[in-house]
Amino acid sequence: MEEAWIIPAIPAAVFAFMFFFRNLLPRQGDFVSVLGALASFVVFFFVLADALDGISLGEKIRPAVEGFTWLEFSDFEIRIGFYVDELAIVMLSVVTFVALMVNFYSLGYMKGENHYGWYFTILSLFVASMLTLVLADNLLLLYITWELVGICSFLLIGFFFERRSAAEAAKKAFVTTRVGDTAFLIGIIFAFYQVGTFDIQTLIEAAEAGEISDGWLTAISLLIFVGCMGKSAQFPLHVWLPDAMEGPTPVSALIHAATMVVAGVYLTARLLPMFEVAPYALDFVLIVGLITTIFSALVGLLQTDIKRVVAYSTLNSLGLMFVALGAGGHGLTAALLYLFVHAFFKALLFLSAGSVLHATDRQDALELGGLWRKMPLTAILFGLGAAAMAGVFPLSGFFAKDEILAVVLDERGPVYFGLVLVSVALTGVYIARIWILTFLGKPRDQHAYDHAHESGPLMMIPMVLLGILTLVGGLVVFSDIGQELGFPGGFGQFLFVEEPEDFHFDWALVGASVGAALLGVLMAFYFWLVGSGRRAATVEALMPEMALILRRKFFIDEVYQAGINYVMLGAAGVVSWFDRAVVNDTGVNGAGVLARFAGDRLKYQQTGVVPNYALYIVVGVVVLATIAVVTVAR
Amino acid sequence: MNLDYSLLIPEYWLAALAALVVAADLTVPATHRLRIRYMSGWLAAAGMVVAIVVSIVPYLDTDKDFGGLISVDDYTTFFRVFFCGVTLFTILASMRYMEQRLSNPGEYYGLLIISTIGAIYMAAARELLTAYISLELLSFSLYILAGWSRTDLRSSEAGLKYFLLGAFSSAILLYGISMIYGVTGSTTYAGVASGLSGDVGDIETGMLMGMALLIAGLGFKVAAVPFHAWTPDAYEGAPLPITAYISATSKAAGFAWFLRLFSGAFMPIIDDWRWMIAALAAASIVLGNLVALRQTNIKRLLAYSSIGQVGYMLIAIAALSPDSAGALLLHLAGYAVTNLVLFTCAIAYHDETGVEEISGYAGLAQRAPFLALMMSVALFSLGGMPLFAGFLTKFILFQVAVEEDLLWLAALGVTGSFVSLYYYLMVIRQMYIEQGPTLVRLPFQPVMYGAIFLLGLGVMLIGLYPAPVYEMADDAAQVLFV
Amino acid sequence: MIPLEHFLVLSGILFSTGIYGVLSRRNAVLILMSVELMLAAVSINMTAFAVYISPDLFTGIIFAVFVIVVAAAEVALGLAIIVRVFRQRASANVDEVASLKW
Amino acid sequence: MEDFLKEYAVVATVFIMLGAALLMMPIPQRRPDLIRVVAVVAGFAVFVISAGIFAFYDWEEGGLQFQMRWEWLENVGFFEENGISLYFGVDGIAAPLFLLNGIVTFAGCLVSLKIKNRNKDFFILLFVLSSGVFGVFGAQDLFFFFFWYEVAVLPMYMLIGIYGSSTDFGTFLRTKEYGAMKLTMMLVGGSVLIFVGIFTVFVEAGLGTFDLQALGSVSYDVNFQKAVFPLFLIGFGTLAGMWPLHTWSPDGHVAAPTAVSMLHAGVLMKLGAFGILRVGIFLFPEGAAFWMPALLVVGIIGALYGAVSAFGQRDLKYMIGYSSVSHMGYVLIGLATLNEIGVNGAVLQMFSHGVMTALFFLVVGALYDEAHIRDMTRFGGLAKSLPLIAGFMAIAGLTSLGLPGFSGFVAEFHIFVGLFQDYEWAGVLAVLAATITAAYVLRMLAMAFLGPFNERWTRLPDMSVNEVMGASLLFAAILFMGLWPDPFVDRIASTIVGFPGIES
Amino acid sequence: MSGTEVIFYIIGTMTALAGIGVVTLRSVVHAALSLVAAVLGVAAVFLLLSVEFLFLTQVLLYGGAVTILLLFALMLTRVRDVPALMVGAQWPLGLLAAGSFFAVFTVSVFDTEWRWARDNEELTSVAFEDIGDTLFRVWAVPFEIASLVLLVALVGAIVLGRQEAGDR
Repeated sequence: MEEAWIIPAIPAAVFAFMFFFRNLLPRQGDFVSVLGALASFVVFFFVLADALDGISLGEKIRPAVEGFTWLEFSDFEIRIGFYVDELAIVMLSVVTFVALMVNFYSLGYMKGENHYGWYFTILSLFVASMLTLVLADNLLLLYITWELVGICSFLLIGFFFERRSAAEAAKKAFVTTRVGDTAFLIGIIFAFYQVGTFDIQTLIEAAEAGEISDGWLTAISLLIFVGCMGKSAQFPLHVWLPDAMEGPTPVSALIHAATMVVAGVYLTARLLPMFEVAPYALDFVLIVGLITTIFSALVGLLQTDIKRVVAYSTLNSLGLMFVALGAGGHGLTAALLYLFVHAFFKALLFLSAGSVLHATDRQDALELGGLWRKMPLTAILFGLGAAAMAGVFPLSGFFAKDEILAVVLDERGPVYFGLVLVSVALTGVYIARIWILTFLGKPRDQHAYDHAHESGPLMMIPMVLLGILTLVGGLVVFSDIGQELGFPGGFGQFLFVEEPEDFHFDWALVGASVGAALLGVLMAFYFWLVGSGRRAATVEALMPEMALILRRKFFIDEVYQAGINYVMLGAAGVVSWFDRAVVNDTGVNGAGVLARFAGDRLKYQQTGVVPNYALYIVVGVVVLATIAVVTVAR
Repeated sequence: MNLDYSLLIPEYWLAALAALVVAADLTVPATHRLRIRYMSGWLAAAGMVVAIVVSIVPYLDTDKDFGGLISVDDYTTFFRVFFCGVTLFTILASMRYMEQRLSNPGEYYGLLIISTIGAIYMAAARELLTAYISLELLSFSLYILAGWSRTDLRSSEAGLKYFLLGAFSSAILLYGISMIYGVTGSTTYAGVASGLSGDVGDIETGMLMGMALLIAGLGFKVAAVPFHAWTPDAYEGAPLPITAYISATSKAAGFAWFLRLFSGAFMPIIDDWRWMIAALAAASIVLGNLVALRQTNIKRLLAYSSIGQVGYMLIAIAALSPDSAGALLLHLAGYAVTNLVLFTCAIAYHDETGVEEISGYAGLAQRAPFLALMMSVALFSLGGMPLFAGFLTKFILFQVAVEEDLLWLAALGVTGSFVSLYYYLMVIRQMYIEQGPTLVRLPFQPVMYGAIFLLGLGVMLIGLYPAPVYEMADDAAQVLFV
Repeated sequence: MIPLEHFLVLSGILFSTGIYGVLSRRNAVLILMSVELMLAAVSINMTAFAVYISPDLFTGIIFAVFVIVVAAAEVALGLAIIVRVFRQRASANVDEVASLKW
Repeated sequence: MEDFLKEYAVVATVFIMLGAALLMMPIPQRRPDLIRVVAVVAGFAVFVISAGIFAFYDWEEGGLQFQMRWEWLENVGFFEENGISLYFGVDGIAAPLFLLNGIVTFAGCLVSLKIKNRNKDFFILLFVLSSGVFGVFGAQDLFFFFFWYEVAVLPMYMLIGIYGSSTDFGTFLRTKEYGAMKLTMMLVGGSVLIFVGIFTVFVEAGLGTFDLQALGSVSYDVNFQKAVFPLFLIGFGTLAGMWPLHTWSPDGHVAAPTAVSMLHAGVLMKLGAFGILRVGIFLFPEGAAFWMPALLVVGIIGALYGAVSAFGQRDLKYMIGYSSVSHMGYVLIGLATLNEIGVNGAVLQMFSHGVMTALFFLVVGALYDEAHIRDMTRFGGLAKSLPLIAGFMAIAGLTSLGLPGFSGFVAEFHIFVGLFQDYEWAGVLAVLAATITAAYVLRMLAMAFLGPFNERWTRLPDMSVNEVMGASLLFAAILFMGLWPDPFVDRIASTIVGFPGIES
Repeated sequence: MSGTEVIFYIIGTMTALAGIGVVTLRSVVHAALSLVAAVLGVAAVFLLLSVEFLFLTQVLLYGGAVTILLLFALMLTRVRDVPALMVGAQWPLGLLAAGSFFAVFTVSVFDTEWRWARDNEELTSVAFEDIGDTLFRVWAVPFEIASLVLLVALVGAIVLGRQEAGDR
C-alpha cells in the first residue's frame, strides 16, 4: 500500500515523456499511454491485494500515509502526501479501469485525428492528476490536482479547437468550474487557519472534536462544497457539462463518467465526517443534489443530441449521489456504490454513443433512427447502459439506486423519497427515449443510415467489457460475491462510515424503484415509439411554453450569457472608460495639460519690451523691500 | 597692507593675452590670416591653457589677500580654473562659427578673455566696489558680445535689451550697495559682517532695503525670476557661442559673487534674508520650467531651462552653510560642463545646417550619432538623470537644503527638475524618434568633436567619480566660512 | 547741519524718478538718461554716507568716482549699441525693437 | 578564488551590461552582426552570473552575501564615514530577482536579435536598462539604490519612442511617443517623492551616510515614519503599477518593443515593489504598519481593476498590460499583509510574474512582428498553424491564472494564505480577481488561438529558433518555480524571517 | 535754519524738478537739457557736502561729456519726434511702481537708525591729494579694472559702431 504513489506516477511519467518525445515515437507514442494506463491498472491490483491482506469483515483497512514535504515555510507546510483507505481504493479502481478502457477505445476512435499524440499526452496527465487527487492526503495537493484536472478537461474538451463551439465549451467548462474553485480555495485557506494544517484527517478530527466553531465549520464546509458543485456540475454551476460534449467522445466518457465529475462527489465523501458535524452543510448538499437531479431529468426529456442526453443523465446521476451523501447515515456507501457502477454504465453509454457518432457522423437523434439493424451490438450495449441508468433490475444501476432510495427514506422521510422517485421515473423516460429515437423506428436520415456500420474491435472490446460490468457490477453489494473476490464482504461491508452495512432487499422499496423506472421506460415507448413520436408531439403542442423552457434548459445559459455580457463586459466597459477618461485623460494628462497651459499663459509675460522687463524688476524689488520693511519696521 | 602683485599674475596674463590676440589680428595681414586658419582662436585657446596652468600651479593652498580687496585662496583658484576653462571651450566652439558668421575675431576673443578677468574678480573680490566694477567689466563685454553679429538682426536687439536692463539693474544694485554701506559703514565683506554682528538690537530696515536692492541686482545677473526677463531674449539673439558663454560664465560669476558676499558679509543676518532668496528660488523654478514647456527654439528653451536651474542654485544660497556652498560649487561645475556640451553640440550642428529650431533636430541621431548621443547625455544630465553630472550634483544640492530645513524648496526643486525632463525629452524625441528630412551624414568636425568629447568626459566624470571635483569644491567653499 | 535723511530723500526722489523714466519712456536714449539719473542718486547716497559716516576713509567718495566713470563708459557703449540698432531698424523705440519675445 | 568570484559577481552583472553598451558604441552601424555577437555574449554572461548568484546564495547562513564596497564620496561636505559607497550585496530577496533579471535579459537579447533597424542603439539602451535593474537589486546604499533606479528608467523613452509601435483605437490614437512620455514622466514623477523621502531620511538619521544597513539601524520617530513612508510607498508604487498610478503601464508596455516590454513589465515593475520592501518597510516598519491597510485597499482595487480592464481588452498587449496591473496588485497585497507568508508570496509573485509576463510579451511580440496586428478578434484558430506561439501563450496564460504546476500558483497561494491571516474580506476579493483572470485568459485563448482558423493567417510563420530558445528559458523558469519552489522559498525566507516590521 | 540748509533745500528742489523733467518732458532735447540741470544740481549737492573733487568730476564728465554724447545719440536716432508717443503704455504702472518704491524707501530711511553717522559736526572737505593717494594705493585693483572697463567700452563702441561690408 505504501507503493500507491506508483499508480499516479506512471501516467505522470508517461505525460512528461510524451510531452517532449511523442513526435519521435512511432504512432506518436499512443502505445506508451496505453501501456501506462495498463501498468497503473495492474499496480492497482497489487495495492489492492496489499490493502486487503489480513482484514476481516467489519474491519477497516489501516490507512497508509506516504509522502514528502514539497514546500516548507515556517509553520506553513505543503506536502505531497498519499493517503490510501477504502474510499481511495474504490476511486482508484474506477479511475484506473476507465482510464484503461478509454485509452483502448481512443486507439480506434481517435485514429487519424490531428494532434493524435497530443491527445494521449493530455490523457495521461489527466489520469495522473485524477489519481493523485484521489490519493491526496491534504487539501492543498487535492486542490492542485483539482486544478490540473480542470485544465486537462479544458484541453480535452477543446481538443477539436477549430470548432468554435468546442473552443467555447472548453472555456466555459474551465471558467465555470473555476468559479467553484475560488470558493474551494477560500475554504481551504479558512480551514488552514482553523487547524494550522492542510491535512484532511487532521481537519476532520478537529471538526469532530469540536475544535472549530460552528460558524467557521459551516463556512468551510459550504465553501468547499461549492468547489465540489463546480467540479461535479451541480445546479447552478452545471452549465458547462452538457457543452463539454464537444470534446472527443472517449473524453466525454472519461470526464463525465468516471473521473472528473465525480471528483466533487469524492471530495464531499472524503470530508463527509466534517459535513456531518457542520450545521446546515448536509442539508445544503441534499437540496443541491435534489435540485440537480430533477432539473437535469426534466431538461433531458426533450434534448435530441445523444451525447447531451447522456450528459444530462450524468447530471442526474451526480445529483443522486449528492442526495445520497446529503441524506446522511449510510449515504456514503450508497453514493459510492452508485459512483462505482455509474462509471461502468455511463462509460458504456458514452462509448456506445461514440460508436454511433463514429459510424454515422451524426449526433442528433432526430437524424438517426433504426440503427439497430446496422449496429446491433452497439444497440444492445447502449440499451444495456440505458437500462442500468434507468435502474432496471437486475442491472448494476438498480442496486445503487435502490440503496440511495433506502437511505433517503430512512434518513429524510417520504417527501424527499418521493422527489427522488420522480427523478428516477423521469430518468427512465428520457434515457429510454433517446435509445428509441436512435436505434428503433425508421431511419430519418437515409444517408447516415446507409453509411452506418459496426465499429472496429479496438472500440468494441472496451464496450463489451463495460457492458459485462454493467450487467454484473451491481452484484458486488452481495457479501458472498465480495468475499469471493477477496474482500471482507460486500460493498457496504467494505466501505462504510460507522458500521458495515449488510445488503438486503426491502421488497417494497424495490417495487417502488423498479416500478418508477419501468413506468418511465414504458412512457417513453408509449410516446416516442408507438406512432413514431406523434403522441409526444401532441403532448408538446398542448403546452408549447413548457416545451420551450425545457428545450432551452430553463434559459440558464442565456441568463449566464447575459450576466457575462451585461455585468462583466459592462463592468469592463465602465472600468475602461474610467481608466481612460478619469485616471488617464483627466488625472495624468490633466496634470500635463495644466502644466502646459500654465506655460502657455506664463510665456506671454515675455513681451519683448524692455520697460515691461524693467517693471518686473522694480515690482520684485518693491515687493521684497515692502515685505522686509513692513515686517521689521519699528 | 599687502600689495603683493604676484597674486594677480593670471589676470595680468589674461589682459596681456587679450592685447596679444587683438594685436595679432590687427598686424597679421589678411593674406596670411587666410593661411593660418582660426589663427586668433588658436592663439587665444593656447593662451587660456597657459592661464589655467598659471592659475593652478602657484596658488595651490594659497590663502592671501591683496589689499583687503581681492582674495587669492582656494575659492578664487577654483573659479579661475572654472572661468578660464569655460572661456577656453567657448573659444574652441567659436572658431568655426566666428569664421562663418561673425567678424573681427581679434576683438571678439579679446573681449572674451577680458570678460574672464571680470568674472574671476567677481569671485575673488572681498569688497563691494571691486566686485561691482568687475561685474561691470564682465557685463560690458557681454553686452557687446551679445550684439556681435552683424548679419543677424536679433543680435543687436539682444545687445540693446541686455544693455538697457543691465544698466538699469546695475543702478539698482549700486543703490543697494550704498544703503548697505550706509548702515554698516563699510564696503568690505568683513566690515559689513562686523557692522551687522555688532548689532545687538533689531535689524535696520535700511539694511533690508539695501539687501532687497542688492538681491535684485544680483538676481538680474544670475537671471532669477522676476529679474530674469532679459535671459530668453539675450540667449536667443546672441550668437550661439556667446549664449553658451553667458549661460556658463555670467551665471557662475553671479553665483561666485553671491556666495562670497553672502557668506562673508550677510551670514549674521541670514534669517532675515533667507526668505527673499527662497522666494526667488521658488519663483524661478516654477516659471522657468513651466514656460520652457512651450518653447520651440533651442536657445530659448535652454534660456528658460537655465532660469529653472538658477532656482535650484538659489536654493543653496537660501540654505547657506559650508556644505551648501560646496554643493553649489559642485553643481555649478557640473552645470557649466553640461551646458557647454549641449551648446557645443548645438553650435556644431548649427555650423553645418544653421538650425536653431528644436524641430530642426529631427533625425540627428542618424545624421550625426555622436552629436545626438552627447546632446542626449547633456540633456539627461540637466534633467537630473544618473550616470551624468546632473543627478549627483542636484542630489547633493537638494540634500543640503533639507539639512537646513528647506524641505519644501528641495521638494519644489525636485518637482521642477521632473517637469524639466519633459522638455528635454522633447528634444531627444526630435533627435532620436522623428525622421529627419535627410539621412545624409554630417561631416566630422575634429575640433568641435574633440571639445565635446572632453566635456562629455567631464560630465561623466562628475557623474560617476565625483570625489575629486567635489573635494576641490568643498575645499574652496570652506575658505568662505573661516 | 542738514540731517543725513534729507540727502537720502533727495537721492530717493531722483532714483524713483529714474525708475519711472525707465518704466515709461519708449526711446532707448531717454531710458538711458533715466538710468543716468538713478546713477546720480547713487552718487548722492554714497557721498552723503561717506561724509557722514567715515570721512577718514571716504570709501563712498571713491565709490562715487567709480560710479561716475562707469556711467560715462556706459553712455558711450549705450550710444554705440543704440545707434547700431537704429541703423538696422530705423527706430530707437524699445517697444518697436521687440522681435524677440515669448 | 571563490571569495573573489563572490565579491565581484554582483558588480560584474552591472558592469558587464554597462561595459557591453560601451563596447558597442564604437562598432559601426553597418556591422549589426558584430553587435549581435556582443549582445548575446553579454546577455549570456549575465545570465550565467545571475544564475550563479542565485545558486550560490547560502540560504542557511542568510543575510547579505556577495558583498563589495567601494568608497565613492566620503568625508567631504556633509558626508561622513561611508557617506556614499558603491556598496553591493545580495540578500535572500534579491537573489531570485537577480536570477529573474538574468533570465529576462538573456531572453530579451535573444528575441531582439532580429531587430534590423538601428540595432546598435537598441542594445546599448537595453543594456543600460538592464544594468540599472541589476544595480537596484544589488544596491546596499540608498543613494545608489536610487541611482540605479533612475538608470533603469533613463533609456525607456528612447527605447519605446524609436522601436515601439502605436495603437489605433479608432476613436483615438495611443502613439508610441505618448506611451513613452507618459511612462517616463510618471516613473520620474514617482521618484520625485522618493527623492524627497531620501533627503529627509538622511537628515533624520543624521549619520552622514547613505548606507542602508546603517540607516536601518536607526529607530525613527513613529510620527516621522508615518509621514515619510507614504513618500516611498507612492514613489515606488508608481513603478510597481499601483492603482491609480498604473496608467503608464498598459500604454507604455503596449507601445514598447518586445524585449523592452519583457524587461519592463517583467523586471522593472518589480523594482517598485522591491523598493517598497527593501527601503520602505525596512527603514520604517512602524510607518509601514500604519499605512499598509491603505496599500492593501489599493492593491485589491488594482488586482480587480486590472483584471476587469483586461477582460474588456481586444488588443493582446493591452490585455497583458492590464493583467500586469492586476498581478502587481497581488504583489502589493502580499507586501501589505506584513506577515512572512504574504511577503514571501509577494516576492515569489515578483519572480513568477516576471517570467510569466516576459513570456507573454515575447510571444505576442513574435506574433505581432509577423502579423502586424494584435487585435485578438481578428485572429482565430491560430493554434492550428502556430502551435508554438499558441502553446507558449497558453503556458503564460495558465501561469497567470494560477494553475498549479506553474509558478503563479505557488506565489498567489502564499499571498492568499498570508492575506487571510488578518484580512479575510480582502482575501475573498483577491481570490475573486484570480477567477476573473481565468476568464480573460481563456477568453483570449479562445478568441485568438482556438475556434475556426482564419485563412488570412495561413502564411504566418511560427516562432523563430531564437524566440523559441528565449521562450523555453522562461518556460523552464516557470516550471522550476512551479514544481520545485523550495530553493526560492528558502532564500526568501532567510531574509524575510526577522525582517523589520514583518511578523511571522 | 542756516544758510547752507536753505541752499540745500533750494538746490534739492531744483534738482528734483529737473529730474522729473527728464522723465516727463515731451521733447527729447528738453529732457536732455533737464538732465544737464539735474546733473549740475547733484554737483551742487556734492559741493554742499564739501566734496569738491566729485563736484568737479560731475560737472566735467556729466555736464560736459555725457550730455554731449547723449545729445549726439538723440540727434542720430531721431527720425520723427511725435511728442504724444514719448511715453509707453505702461506709464501708470511705472508711476505706481516708482511711487511705491519711493514710499518704501522713505519709510526705511526714517525708520533706520544711522548709528555710524556723526551728529552735529562740521563737514571737513576732503583733500584732492588724499583722494588721489587712496585711489592709487588702496583702490589700485578696482582702478585697473575700471581702466579695462573703459577699454572694453571703447573697443565695443568702435566695433559696434563701425559700418562694415555685409552689415544689415
